[in-house]
Amino acid sequence: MRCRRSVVPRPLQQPTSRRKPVPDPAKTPAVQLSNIRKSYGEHEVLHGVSLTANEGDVISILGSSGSGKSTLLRCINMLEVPNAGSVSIHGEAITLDQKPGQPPRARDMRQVNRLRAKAAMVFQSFNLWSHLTILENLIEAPVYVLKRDRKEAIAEAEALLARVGIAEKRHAYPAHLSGGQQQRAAIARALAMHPSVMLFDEPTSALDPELVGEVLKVMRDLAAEGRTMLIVTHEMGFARDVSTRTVFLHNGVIEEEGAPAEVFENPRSDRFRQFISRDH
Amino acid sequence: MRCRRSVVPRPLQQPTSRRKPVPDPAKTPAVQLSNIRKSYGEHEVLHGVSLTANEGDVISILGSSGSGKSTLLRCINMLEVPNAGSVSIHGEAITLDQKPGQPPRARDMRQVNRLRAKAAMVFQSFNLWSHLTILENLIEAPVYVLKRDRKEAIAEAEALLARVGIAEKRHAYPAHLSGGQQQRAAIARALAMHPSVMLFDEPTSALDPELVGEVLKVMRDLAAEGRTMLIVTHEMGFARDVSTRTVFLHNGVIEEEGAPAEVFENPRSDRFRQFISRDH
Amino acid sequence: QEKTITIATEGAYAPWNFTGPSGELQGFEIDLAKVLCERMKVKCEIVAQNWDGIIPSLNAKKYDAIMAGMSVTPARKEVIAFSDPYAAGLNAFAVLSDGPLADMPGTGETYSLDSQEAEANAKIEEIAALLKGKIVGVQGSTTASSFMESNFKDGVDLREYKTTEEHNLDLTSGRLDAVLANATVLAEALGKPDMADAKISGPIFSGGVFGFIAVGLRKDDTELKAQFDEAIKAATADGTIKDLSMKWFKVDVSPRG
Amino acid sequence: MDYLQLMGFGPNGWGYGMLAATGMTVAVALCGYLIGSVLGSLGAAAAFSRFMPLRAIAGFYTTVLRGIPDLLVIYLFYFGSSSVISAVGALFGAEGFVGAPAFLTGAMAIGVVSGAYQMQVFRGAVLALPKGEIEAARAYGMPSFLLFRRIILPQAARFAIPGMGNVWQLVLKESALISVIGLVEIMRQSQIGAGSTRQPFSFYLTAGALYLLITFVSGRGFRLAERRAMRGVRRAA
Amino acid sequence: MVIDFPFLWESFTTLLNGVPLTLQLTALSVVTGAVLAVLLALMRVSNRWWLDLPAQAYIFVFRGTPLLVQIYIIYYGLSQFPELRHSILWPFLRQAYWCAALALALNTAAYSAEIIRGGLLSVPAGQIEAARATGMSGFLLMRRIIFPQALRQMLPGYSNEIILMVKSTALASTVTLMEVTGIAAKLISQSYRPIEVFICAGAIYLAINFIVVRAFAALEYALSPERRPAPASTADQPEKARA
Ligand SMILES: Nc1ncnc2c1ncn2[C@@H]1O[C@H](COP(=O)(O)OP(=O)(O)OP(=O)(O)O)[C@@H](O)[C@H]1O
Ligand SMILES: Nc1ncnc2c1ncn2[C@@H]1O[C@H](COP(=O)(O)OP(=O)(O)OP(=O)(O)O)[C@@H](O)[C@H]1O
Ligand SMILES: [Mg+2]
Ligand SMILES: [Mg+2]
Repeated sequence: MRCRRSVVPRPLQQPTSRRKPVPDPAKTPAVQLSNIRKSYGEHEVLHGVSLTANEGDVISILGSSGSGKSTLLRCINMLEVPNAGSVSIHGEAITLDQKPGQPPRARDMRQVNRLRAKAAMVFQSFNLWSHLTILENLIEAPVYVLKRDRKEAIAEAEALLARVGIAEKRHAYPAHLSGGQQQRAAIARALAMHPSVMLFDEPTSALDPELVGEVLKVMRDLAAEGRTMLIVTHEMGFARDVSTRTVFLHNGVIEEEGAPAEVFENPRSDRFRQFISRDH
Repeated sequence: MRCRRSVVPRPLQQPTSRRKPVPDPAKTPAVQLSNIRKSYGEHEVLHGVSLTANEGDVISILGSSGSGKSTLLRCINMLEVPNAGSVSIHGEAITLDQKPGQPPRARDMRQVNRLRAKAAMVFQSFNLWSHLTILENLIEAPVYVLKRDRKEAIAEAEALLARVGIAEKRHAYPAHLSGGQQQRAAIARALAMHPSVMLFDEPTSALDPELVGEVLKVMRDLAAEGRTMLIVTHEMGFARDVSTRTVFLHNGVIEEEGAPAEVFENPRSDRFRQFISRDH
Repeated sequence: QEKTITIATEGAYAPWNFTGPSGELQGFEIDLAKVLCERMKVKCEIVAQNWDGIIPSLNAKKYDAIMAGMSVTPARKEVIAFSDPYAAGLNAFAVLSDGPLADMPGTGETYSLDSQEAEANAKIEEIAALLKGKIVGVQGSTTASSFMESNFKDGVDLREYKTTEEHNLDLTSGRLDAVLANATVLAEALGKPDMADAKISGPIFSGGVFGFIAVGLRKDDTELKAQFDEAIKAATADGTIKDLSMKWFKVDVSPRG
Repeated sequence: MDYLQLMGFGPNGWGYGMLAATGMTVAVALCGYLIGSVLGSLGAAAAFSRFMPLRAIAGFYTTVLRGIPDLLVIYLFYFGSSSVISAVGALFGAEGFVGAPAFLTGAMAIGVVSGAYQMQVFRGAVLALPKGEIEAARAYGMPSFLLFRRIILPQAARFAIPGMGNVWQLVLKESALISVIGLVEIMRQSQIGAGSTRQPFSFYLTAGALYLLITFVSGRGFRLAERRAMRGVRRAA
Repeated sequence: MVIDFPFLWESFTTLLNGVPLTLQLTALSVVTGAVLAVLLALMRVSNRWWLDLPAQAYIFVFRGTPLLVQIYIIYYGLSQFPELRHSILWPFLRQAYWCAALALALNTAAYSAEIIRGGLLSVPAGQIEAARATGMSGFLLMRRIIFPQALRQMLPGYSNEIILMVKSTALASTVTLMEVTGIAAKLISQSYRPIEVFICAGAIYLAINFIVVRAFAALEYALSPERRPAPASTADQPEKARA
């Protein structure tokens, strides 16, 4: 087994942004990506991205449309298997098999599934299960993956639905919900997993300003509880005020990374300066 | 035929918002909704909405999630047939047949299709045709519905794609695009119809601030050309700066309506005041 | 006066009527049809037709006559007419050579159910005792199946097959203890290596339900029937049918009585 | 006679006969299938129509024609059409058998039956379409037929092609039934051969092989069509 | 044509005797065939060539050859081998009933497998990914997310297949089984009135298949609540203002 260890991340050897905080060696990082590359066909979308999220970090990922933000998030839970690089969650590296001439794949799907259950994701396009009601969507994974008690899961799901304001829709099917209601259901579905790591892909895109405020409050609470979050967002306010670190992705590379106060005040990259200046 | 005239709108007899501008009788309004009601099953979503958009009006429709904004937009082009009330486009009323005990339906689908071709819609969930490439998506309706010349349609589509910044994706299928790219394609698809009325359902939800700015600029240009637009949006800035009128929908009724300067400065409805105060 | 008539046959019932590799029809009935047509002074066209549709198609006037080893039965007489017979229906049992039925009484003899009724019935009774509890195969809706049904109603497990090859296969596989079929067809089949283990056992029966084989005609076509009757009578009388029978069956099936 | 000689193309070989029968099977099946496609898509369109009578007719068609034995349909078509045509012919003094050509009748009968099955396949496929994309087409003013042709049909093809493959197989096998109306296709030819040579296995195995050959060739076609129809579809890993 | 009602009635009652056998053969083959079909479909979508290839070959052969030939070979063909006649399978294969049921089941498995595969492929990728992202995989993912959705999609096609099986049992008459068509053939040979007898048989098959069609329509309706318009709002509390 030793000889295969080479796929384990060596983040310090990677060329990373200069401002990247040196990780506290005593703490294992919650999520560690090193030198991730991902191509679709001939088209390389991520050109070697390295990123470390410590426990309790709230990382906002900014970037223009098509820069690879969703792809990066999907690489973390192996919905897309990176063509190169490594991912580890809570210090556990996902071992990838790379046969020559073939795309790499995860060696041990049991391991991947175990880690996925810890890292809940909210999809950009929601992806609610269309054959289940909203309540059933929320209890599905807790009951069948985490083997939680059904009654408890229902009680908790109802509380979550009330929290995001769609309790009265609990017996409706996703197709009968408005866009914003679907998005809230998707957020609640992720929260129902009690994940230690959360991956949010533009979780407030379909919400009105009032609701945006409320969802961001929920996230702040979660951050206070010490959950690790990676959030793709276009809400500059949120990135600035809530996140512990901001990452700016451009054309598949990290152009800017650091504490929000720092990067927003004093951006090093021209591209990022331009990006935030357009925030009208 | 005379006897059926009763379904033709009588907007002045409807209880409408006090600030509603009295329509100039010389101009036919581009879109006129009167007393629209819409239920799904027992659940009434729109409780009698009346709205007049004159040619060149840019109406921003605000409202919290689930308040019925998308439903209202979908009633205009008869994707949802209202249970009561009437819709007319460019002065032409859509005749509805109401048999007792049955949901109403449009009497003449040819009329509906003709009017739909004039009122292009951008969907909240994009709804790009998945079996066509982006370019094909753009030329589909112009070529087959409007019977435009294919070559010209292609040339124009390419220009539009360049304008929204996804020219290099023109031969990709929608499933291979990022969320923001899909949204831009959907906007371009609507523009390719040269519609005289545009129905936009949260057209910038998946875009980054930079692109939001650009799309809003496109809309400003269109407004300057005199196109009529109804835009569901959460962008308060846009509502305030670009639209000629702002409508605030709450629980299926129009709570506030008027020139943006007026309503934002001096909201009459408490609910609207509260709604805009949360804009962080 | 070159009138043309069309005659249908099955084309899959060797040696009565069958098809050669290149599609040409052959067999006893084909030769006979040519002889009869010559005597009737008509031009004949012989076509092949699937057995299931053979009678309906006659009545739909797709052709004018059937010569397909078809026995005269009361049920058929309800829907079509028959000419005078041109052959007698000889039937026999075939069994496995090493089975318990290998030597049923009367092997090698021929009994007519009409002229030798008493002897025939005695043999039938002896055979019925032997067949008790046995499984016997016949081709469905043939004279063989009606013979089995009227004489061996109880005690025998009767199975009906679509074709004679099929019951022959089940005889050799051991699913059947005996089959009853047209003796000429059995003789042909027993000559093939696949059926080396089987043989004819018990007497050959003729007459009675086995009756005769004749040309099937539409009921309203009395003129054609008269022509066929005359031609068949003449061919029987001058031995033409007997010659053809010996050529194709090695036995004489020409109608007697 | 050994197998190769029996099925060969020599003077005693049945090769040409079997080949001709194969041609007949393919021809009848293909015509029937195409007729069925037309009827099936019309039926499916009717099933989704706004007009109640059309829906009822479509429902009746698919239930009855799938429900009754195919042989009955063939009989009814063949003898039914011939008695009608004969009756009409008799009025004009024609005598004897005046029937629709057997090939045409067979293809029509198979077409009518397979149309009932294809209608179900199309219906299922249409139900699986993403609702939003159809709405988008409506919103752009596409009238029903254009919508059907440009959006529904190409998308439904994705879900329909496996089922359409099944129906094609069905039609191939069903073509064997037309032997009752006098056409010589693979199964009838095998039966003739089996009865004439008393070698049923040689013929039925050959028949099986010939059907496999047709399946193999048409299977390539369906595979290609499926690949084409699946353009633009993202598959979860 | 004058309609002979007594004859029709007599044929009809005689044909009814064949219904139990027709139903038994259908039920037996559909149930066993479905189990086999699910396995085959899973092999087909497994993305593993050593599972996919055998399944493809199976489907190719059983879909590609006529059922009649399959019954013929299983019933008449296998019995030509003395080895088989002396094996423990012979008590089963000796009987036409089991041979017919076996052939029907093997045949429907091949067709159903393709129908099921089509259903599995129609599940939207996004929903599968959402399930994977929560840690679901393999059998659980199949059972909870993919299969329930695939089921709705394949029901119309599968109802086709069951109707076909009801009708295919007719071929059992080639191996001496007297189900509805076997009896019909016999009646025809006694009466030479194929149209009348077939109309009676047709009525029986139509009745059976009508029940099948209705049952599937009901099942489709029951399984697709999300395709229906929304039920009355189940709100037991009025829509709360979120303020
Ligand atoms: N097809 C449907 N069946 C039943 N109820 C529906 C359906 N579509 C929408 N609704 C309900 O109607 C209400 C209004 O929905 P609508 O989509 O118009 O909201 P919206 O204002 O666009 O919200 P959002 O900002 O979240 O998109 C919601 O409560 C929703 O649950
Ligand atoms: N399945 C796919 N096949 C091919 N190309 C893809 C696929 N998915 C994404 N891409 C391409 O990869 C690039 C990055 O996509 P991604 O979805 O990660 O962007 P994003 O940063 O999330 O953008 P947005 O803000 O618009 O959602 C885009 O150019 C997109 O076209
Ligand atoms: Mg994205
Ligand atoms: Mg909406």
